[in-house]
Amino acid sequence: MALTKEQIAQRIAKEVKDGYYVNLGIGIPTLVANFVREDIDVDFQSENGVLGMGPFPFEGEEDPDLINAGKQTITTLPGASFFDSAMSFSMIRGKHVDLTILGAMEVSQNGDIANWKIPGKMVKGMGGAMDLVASAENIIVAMMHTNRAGESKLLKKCSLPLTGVNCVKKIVSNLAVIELVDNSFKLLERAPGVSVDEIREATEGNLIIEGEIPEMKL
Amino acid sequence: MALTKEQIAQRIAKEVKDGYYVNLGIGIPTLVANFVREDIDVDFQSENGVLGMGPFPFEGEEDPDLINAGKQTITTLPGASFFDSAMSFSMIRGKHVDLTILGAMEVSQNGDIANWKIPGKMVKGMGGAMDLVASAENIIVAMMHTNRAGESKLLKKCSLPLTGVNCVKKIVSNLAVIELVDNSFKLLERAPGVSVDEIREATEGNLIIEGEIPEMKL
Amino acid sequence: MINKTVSGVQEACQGVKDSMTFMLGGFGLSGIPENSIAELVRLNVMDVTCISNNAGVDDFGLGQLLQKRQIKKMISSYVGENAEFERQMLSGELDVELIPQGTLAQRCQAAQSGIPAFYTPAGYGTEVAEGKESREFHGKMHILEKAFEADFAFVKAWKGDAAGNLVFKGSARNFNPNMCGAAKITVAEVEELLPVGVLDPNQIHIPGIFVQRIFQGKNYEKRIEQLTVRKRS
Amino acid sequence: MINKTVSGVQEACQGVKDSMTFMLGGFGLSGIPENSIAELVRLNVMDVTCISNNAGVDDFGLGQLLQKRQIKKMISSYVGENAEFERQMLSGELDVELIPQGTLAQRCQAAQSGIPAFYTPAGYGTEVAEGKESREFHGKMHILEKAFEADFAFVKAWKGDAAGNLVFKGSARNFNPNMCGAAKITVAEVEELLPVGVLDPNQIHIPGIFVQRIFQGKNYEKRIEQLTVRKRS
Repeated sequence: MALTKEQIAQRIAKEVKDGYYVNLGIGIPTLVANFVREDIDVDFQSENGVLGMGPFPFEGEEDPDLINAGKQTITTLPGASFFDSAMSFSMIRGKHVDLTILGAMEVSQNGDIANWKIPGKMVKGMGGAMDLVASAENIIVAMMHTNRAGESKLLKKCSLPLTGVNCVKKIVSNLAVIELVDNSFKLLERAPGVSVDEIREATEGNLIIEGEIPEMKL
Repeated sequence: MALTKEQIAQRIAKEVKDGYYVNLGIGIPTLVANFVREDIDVDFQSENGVLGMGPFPFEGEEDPDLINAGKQTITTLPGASFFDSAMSFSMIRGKHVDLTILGAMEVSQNGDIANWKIPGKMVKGMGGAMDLVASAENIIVAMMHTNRAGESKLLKKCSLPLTGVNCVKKIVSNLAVIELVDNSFKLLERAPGVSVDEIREATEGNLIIEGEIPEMKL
Repeated sequence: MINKTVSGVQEACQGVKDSMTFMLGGFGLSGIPENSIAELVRLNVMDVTCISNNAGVDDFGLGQLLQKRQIKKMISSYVGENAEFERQMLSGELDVELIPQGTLAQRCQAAQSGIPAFYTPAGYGTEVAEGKESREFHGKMHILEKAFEADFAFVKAWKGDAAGNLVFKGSARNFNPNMCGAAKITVAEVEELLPVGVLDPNQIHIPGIFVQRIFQGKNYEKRIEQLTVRKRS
Repeated sequence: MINKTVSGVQEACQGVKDSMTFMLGGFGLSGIPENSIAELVRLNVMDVTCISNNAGVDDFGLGQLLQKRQIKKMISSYVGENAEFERQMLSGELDVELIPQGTLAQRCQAAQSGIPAFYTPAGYGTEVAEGKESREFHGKMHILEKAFEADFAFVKAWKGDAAGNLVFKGSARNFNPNMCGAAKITVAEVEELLPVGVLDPNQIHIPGIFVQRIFQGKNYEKRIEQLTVRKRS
């Protein structure tokens, strides 16, 4: 069965390693924090100027001066720090953040990503995404494998305006874990109960399938 | 009589206006702070990261963590702030400092200045001087009109490696106050008892003398 | 000590005119200069260009200027929370330049610092790079971005003093420090205007040299956009 | 919270090798990483390049490495207080690149920030501009300067915690914050290593993400170069 959004987040959480500084995008990526192992040390960076984000505040303890990049009220953990936007992007462009997890509307087989604009229709802006994808050495995309019409979002070439080129390293979708290599999507894992054929069907770009493809462990 | 170093500083202090942020170079410029009128508000910036410098500390109250750009122990005044070197030069390059006062080995009639190197002999470095002269809109040079051999230091063209081009606006020497205009040194004031001829004699570059030249008031 | 205090928001906004370019601090509704924005609405300055990470919500923050059609052009990184904004943009009434958030911050910082231009990898290969120079450094492509030019910067700090020194709180800091000194005139409104000498010189985020006018702000609403809480277990 | 604490200067300097490039904080002798410098002397690493605003005095600070001829090249803005330095430079034993102080700070900052290059007016028309691209912005000439590349940055802070967060004091701050995260590995020595959570998150000058190793420094001498005092009247 295809993964829920929570399960996508849960699977991505396994990619978060001890000692990582992690930037989480809005949407599914935000949920990743809930599933990271408790026995490792991980710091979450928010590009609006917070390092060491903690959980949401208890009711009545919310502070309008303390939000994350999704404008949600948050708390901080001991060892946290606040800083201005220029310094925040020094962390990002300067490759001090170890892992970036973000959503996508489309990804192409060469690692291009589109997630900020649908011409003439939806124009929310790129926020920090262009800085993140241009700078991060380690980018994981959390996304649905297909759109509501059932069309693949893993393409030979993106149709929407790009956010960054040649930058995505890994995708965790509701159907599969995929690595980007050799200008192709390489299938690493299947969602529990999802067949290789279903994934092939849902992937427009070139899909590499080598040997037995294991089911994900959540 | 030619001015003493203290008197040069005293004359320059008259150029310091209410509301100015001022950067003082090492040597004579440092002395300027002692002569600024007490009824105006002036803040001294030191490029090693201090705004709001005060007088030297009382004996026994010196702090090795609190020095000026000449490495002298200092104090700060109420409203002072400390900052890093990059921010310090943001103030300087960003034209937030209103007046820069510094020394020179040579100045040429087009406003070039040389004050950091004598090839093969003296190489101390430019420190912050190149940033200051390239950025400041208002630069006053404090200098001796001639060197120890009696040769002019106000030249048609500098012989020493330059610190900056086309940047000096005014010179206060031991002999005169001079403005740089029309690729020339324009004589504004004479040191008390110093004749126009003496100044002409001591100036290699093109000297403009218009009308009666008043004596400086100190 | 040079005194930057003005009597209030009206004196602070003197000189504001139609067709000017403004920088406004804040991320979402956090750390926005509420008093200055209200005054810009009251003054009814028209055809202004606003450099601000976001555009407020429909009825708060820059949304108030949008409602009155005072804004000719927005330079922002994310405008997703404002339906009126999206409508004006898609209909062509509003000119919008969307740029990467880090580039926005750095173009402010560059203006503050007298750095006319710098290279960044953000946006290479995208619409953002169109018409801009690109260049390879260390095997990676970068684009040349230029410092902003603006007439006024409006920022909001937590604490300040008459010297113009500023201290920010939490994530309300965001773009505010980067915009100080990045425009011809910087106006700072503060929640608490303290006597000079109270702030620790080691702990000042923005030295007063970057600020031309400072005043004690009033009636902060500090609206929360996305209230997210957890239950006590 | 990611723990950056190491046992002391020896562990902090692990991986230091001959021919590496180091950044060292400090202005004159103020805010220099005394413990790390002493360890570099003890380790006797040779042929190193040092990026540091000054070169210490004859027998203190970087002067100690100069005395032992460990330094192949210095990149500094001002070296006037060190006779041995001047001798080695004029005799050609030491390679010296003198650059404007603001450019030095900004090249550190650029390295920290992932900005590969930027334009500055400093040095245009001088020796410093030789071999560099120049370009006009707003009617004024600027030169293109590049981010530094270094193996280690050694910095000294006043207070710090296990997360690597740093707070500096007075003018001992200087280049130290700009060098954090500007090299492959940043080593911070602090006068006071505090438990995590003690430092106010609003008042941290350098967040721990820019620091790889932190340790409690020992026996700070904090030598004063120019003791200037006034008499009590």
